[in-house]
Amino acid sequence: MNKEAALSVAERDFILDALREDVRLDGRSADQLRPLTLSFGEEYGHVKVQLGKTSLIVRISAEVAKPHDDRPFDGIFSIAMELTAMGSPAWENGRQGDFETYVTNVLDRVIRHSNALDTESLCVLKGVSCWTIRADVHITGYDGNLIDASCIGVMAGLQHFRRPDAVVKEGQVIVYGIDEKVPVPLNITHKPLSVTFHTFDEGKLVILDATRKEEQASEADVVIGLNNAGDVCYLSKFSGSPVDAMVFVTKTTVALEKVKELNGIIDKALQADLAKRAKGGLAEQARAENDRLIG
Amino acid sequence: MSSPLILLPGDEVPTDYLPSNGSAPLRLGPGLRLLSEAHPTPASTSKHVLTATQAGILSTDNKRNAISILSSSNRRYVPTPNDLVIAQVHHSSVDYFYCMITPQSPHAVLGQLSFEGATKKTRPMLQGGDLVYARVLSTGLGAGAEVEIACVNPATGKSEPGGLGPLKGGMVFDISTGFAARLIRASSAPSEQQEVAGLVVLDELGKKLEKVGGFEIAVGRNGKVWVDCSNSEDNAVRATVAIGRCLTAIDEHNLNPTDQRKLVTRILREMKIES
Amino acid sequence: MGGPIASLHPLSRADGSASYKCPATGSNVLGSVNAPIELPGRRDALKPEDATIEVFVKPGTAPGGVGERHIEGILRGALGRIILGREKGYPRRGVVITLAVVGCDNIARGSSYLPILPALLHTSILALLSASVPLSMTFSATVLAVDSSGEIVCEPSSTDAAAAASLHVLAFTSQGHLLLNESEGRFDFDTWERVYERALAICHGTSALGSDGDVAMSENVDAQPLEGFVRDTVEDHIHREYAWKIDAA
Amino acid sequence: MASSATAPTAPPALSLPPSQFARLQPHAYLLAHLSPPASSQQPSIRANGRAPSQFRITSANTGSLTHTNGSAVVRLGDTTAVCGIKAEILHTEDIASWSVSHASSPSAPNKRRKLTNPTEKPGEDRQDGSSQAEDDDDNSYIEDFSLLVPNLSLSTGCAPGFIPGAPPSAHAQSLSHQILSLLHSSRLVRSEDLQIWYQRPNLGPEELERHNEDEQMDVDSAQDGSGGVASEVREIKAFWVLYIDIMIISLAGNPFDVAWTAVLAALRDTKLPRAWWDADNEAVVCSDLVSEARKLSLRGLPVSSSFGVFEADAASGWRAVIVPDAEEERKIAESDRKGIQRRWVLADPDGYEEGLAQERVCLVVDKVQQNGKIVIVKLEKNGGFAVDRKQMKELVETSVRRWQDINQILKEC
Repeated sequence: MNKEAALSVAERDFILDALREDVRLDGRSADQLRPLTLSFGEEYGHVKVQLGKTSLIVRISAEVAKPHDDRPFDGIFSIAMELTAMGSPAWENGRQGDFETYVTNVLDRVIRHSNALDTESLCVLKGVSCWTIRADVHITGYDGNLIDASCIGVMAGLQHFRRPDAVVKEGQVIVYGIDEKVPVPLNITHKPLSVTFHTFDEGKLVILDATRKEEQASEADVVIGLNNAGDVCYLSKFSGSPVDAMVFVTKTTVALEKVKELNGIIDKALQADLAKRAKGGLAEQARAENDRLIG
Repeated sequence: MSSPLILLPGDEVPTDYLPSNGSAPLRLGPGLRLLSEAHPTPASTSKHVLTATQAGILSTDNKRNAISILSSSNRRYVPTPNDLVIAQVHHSSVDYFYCMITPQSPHAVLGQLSFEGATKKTRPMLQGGDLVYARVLSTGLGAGAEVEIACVNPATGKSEPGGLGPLKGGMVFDISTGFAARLIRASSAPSEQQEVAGLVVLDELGKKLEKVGGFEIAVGRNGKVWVDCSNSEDNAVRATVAIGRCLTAIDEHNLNPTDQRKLVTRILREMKIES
Repeated sequence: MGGPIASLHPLSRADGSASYKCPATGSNVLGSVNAPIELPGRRDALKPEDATIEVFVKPGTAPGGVGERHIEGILRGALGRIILGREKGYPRRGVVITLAVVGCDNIARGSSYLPILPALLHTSILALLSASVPLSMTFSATVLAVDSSGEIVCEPSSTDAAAAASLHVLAFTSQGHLLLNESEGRFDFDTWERVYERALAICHGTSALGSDGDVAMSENVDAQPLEGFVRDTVEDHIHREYAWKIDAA
Repeated sequence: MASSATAPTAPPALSLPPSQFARLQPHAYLLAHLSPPASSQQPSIRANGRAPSQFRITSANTGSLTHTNGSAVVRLGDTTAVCGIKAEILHTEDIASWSVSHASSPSAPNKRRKLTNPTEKPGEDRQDGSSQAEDDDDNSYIEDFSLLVPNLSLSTGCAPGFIPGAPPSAHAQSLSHQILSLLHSSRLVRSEDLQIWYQRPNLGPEELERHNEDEQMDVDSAQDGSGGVASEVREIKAFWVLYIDIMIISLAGNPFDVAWTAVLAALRDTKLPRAWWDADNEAVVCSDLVSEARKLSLRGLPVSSSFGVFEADAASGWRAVIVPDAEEERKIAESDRKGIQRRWVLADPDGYEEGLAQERVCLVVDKVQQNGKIVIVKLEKNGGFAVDRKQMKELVETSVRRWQDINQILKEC
């Protein structure tokens, strides 16, 4: 159970007064994201996301497994998120709280059910073996807006991941190592991201990318999941006091603009990493050659 | 003294770092432990040795004949007597308020009469979520005993100049316990000694916000700072947010005095407070 | 292969945290400590006079299983011996240590956790130091593999470890005691003694301890002793944090 | 120590029956037994009457469960474990990674062992360990396809604290993992015993009719005449999976030793029916002739023995006392012969002593039959500074003696 320290009356009133003057605790405007930094590890599919103080690490891994009997053509894609005491002292290790179920549920809806990863491309041999892609999300620091940060992490991880190449020769599947054959990227159909809004003052004030204190002081939260093309794949107002319907309409346009901005940041980071690997790759081969020369 | 001595748990404190006047009893601060000889052979008198239990810089205070370890600043606050803390009332019973000093630890007990001039009838009305500036009276004996805090000096019955008591309005910001200790030492030390604590942010802000009506600040040793600029009507909120942002930025990036000044001017400009 | 890389307090919300990367064994662990806190469900009241230590290991790319429970038992045994649970503020409270294996290839079911154990041990000691939990001493650990020809390989990579005849993890306290020993595979007693000598040399520089109680800092054959590595990481962190005091002094 | 140390003349102010004394001051009660005051000339024994390096009476009997392939009940003092092994058949089609071979793995996929030279028939030269290298890579089957599935449960009622319906405790899960990783690292079970082969002869004309008449003859263990045929292809079609379920029905300290001995006894008692792949109806067929069932051939007999270290000073963990470092420790240990003993290493600690011993040592040793060399399979020491090299050598000798006893016991049952 999540017993984060309750907000004091002074803090709640102050945050509300500040928002009425369009001022936020960290000087951002209502529709401004916190600074987002994305960094990639050496293995493919290892992403570190830092959104303000909220930080997380996503690891994507692939394995050959037997497809489900009812869908022999499809591969399997699963997202596993476990909130540990590393993210926040209030979370308990080994016990699933309702906050964890809520975030995992939204993440599943936005990315898995919207078929962001085409599972048919994961099938190797119909009914016998297919690729199982597993995305592990480790929350290393929670300061609000966990859903958006996790979506960014998982989507960046999927686009960064390369699975080993597999070939079928007369019923026998041959999996080539990463160093033998160029690994294959995943087939991403579209790039959905979620944007969470928090409302104050019966929906008159709506802010984006709230910190933990702003989340605790807010009355309701609205989550909109959409992709670059503007197709909404997830829309939810889960709890809290009622929100005027027009908020959904006006905020969806803001959400689309933010999703494009975020996908731009992800793509830029991916290019930078590809360039580094390509340069690194050449250096690697160069070193390998002169190793052979010397060796 | 030479470059400060950094100790790791298990290291012994070399005798030359002990404070000079051996007469007065040596007071041990946090992070140190006195070990005695396990099996004192009858020949030698039982040997005593001071060892560290936390990693940090050894700081000796010759005036108060005390020696302690300055360990990492992001640790969790453990209530110690005579510390000034900002507590948040959680619930109240017949004659006690139960307040939270640090999250995820048991509540501290605050007597409803331990306020200045509080009597049976005129006791302060505090509900859940109110903030109180109090001093830690005692941390109880034995394991898991309750921590007792009070807003009045039990001896004099008056709250010291620090302004203990309920905190109305304003905003509270979270900072690291080490930075809070530095702020307390800086604000309590006479102004020219502020340089020693390497903190000029407070008087810098004081100068800059003079025209706008100045601000009130209360620092809790448990890593909380209460700021209130209610007497500068229009930009009260923006001034408070500016102060909060300056303190958290300095705490996070460990800025030196010159950067602190640059930061203050930049943030005040951003918050559009004409100084 | 370069020596391990470690940093203190990379995380914001935890009371103490540390990250430890060991390129040789390919392990990359992130650890956080929250202490002293009140454990929900009154789990800390079971030992009213002492602190209750809880360790949680989260594997990188697999759901947690029975293997993690075993490793947590080992870590709790070793750390329980050096954490001073009765210092002020710690009796009847919890010390929650969370370790996430961020980078290392998957540990198959039932296969050995030994190659990653030293990284977990180092991350937990550094996180405890970063959270200023009272400790009686520090320790350092290393993993050694003995291949079929009887030759000792220190810090084996995952392939070496799989092919090794026996795997050994030894942890030595800063005062030279053998705190923890985990050995698997087929070996005889004098192989174990040779491994013990080598591990002591790796953790403590020379096998003979400095007389002044401090650790003899002599360079040993391949890298700076691990004990010195733990000390240097903490000193760098403290220097950075107390730069204002050191410059002013 | 209070009551026994007072001068005999003054009537003891407070006299407690030993059982209450044991419950009130467990540490002092055990210390009083281990280092009795010199005046009383009693020998130093443990509270349960055993010598420090003496194990409890161990009894094992096998074949105690009917519907299992192998079973055993082992009693170690009051701690009792029942182990049942059930063998199930796992088809290669059901194994996802069966049809996947990593191109990088050098050895050609040995799932289809070309039976080119008759001498190289698996499972023939079983007794001598010499074929160690030959079946080295085979063991990867057991780990990759997890053909051994141990599960230990500290069931309700085995000790006061175990309530019904509770999920498996961390202790039980840790024991299950320890048994599994010991099964893997000791390579106890040979993987050929678990393989079910199918001899698919390439049906040239003249072999066709010979094929029909030798179809009835068992092909799997057919080491006879038909070997001459040139390149018959033998293929693994299925595996035996051994589900090893261990129930600790009464827990009085040291569950790992009793559980591991039960697994050993049950594995030695396991009989697998002869099975082969029947091409016509595409299924594995087992013969129900008991005479044809084969026992597992186990590699050696690793025996485990656990120890706990009892410190004389109850509060040695946290008392503000200078902890002598390793060097001084050795000096104190030598000078200790004359003076009082400061710590005891107790073999096979029972529940009472386990509560008082923070430091644990677990040793698994094996004696190789040919040259009688002692091989240590697992050495685990945790939770304290007391045991170093010298004590470890003594503990190895104790566990070798233990190996002889267990070997004797398992031979009889």
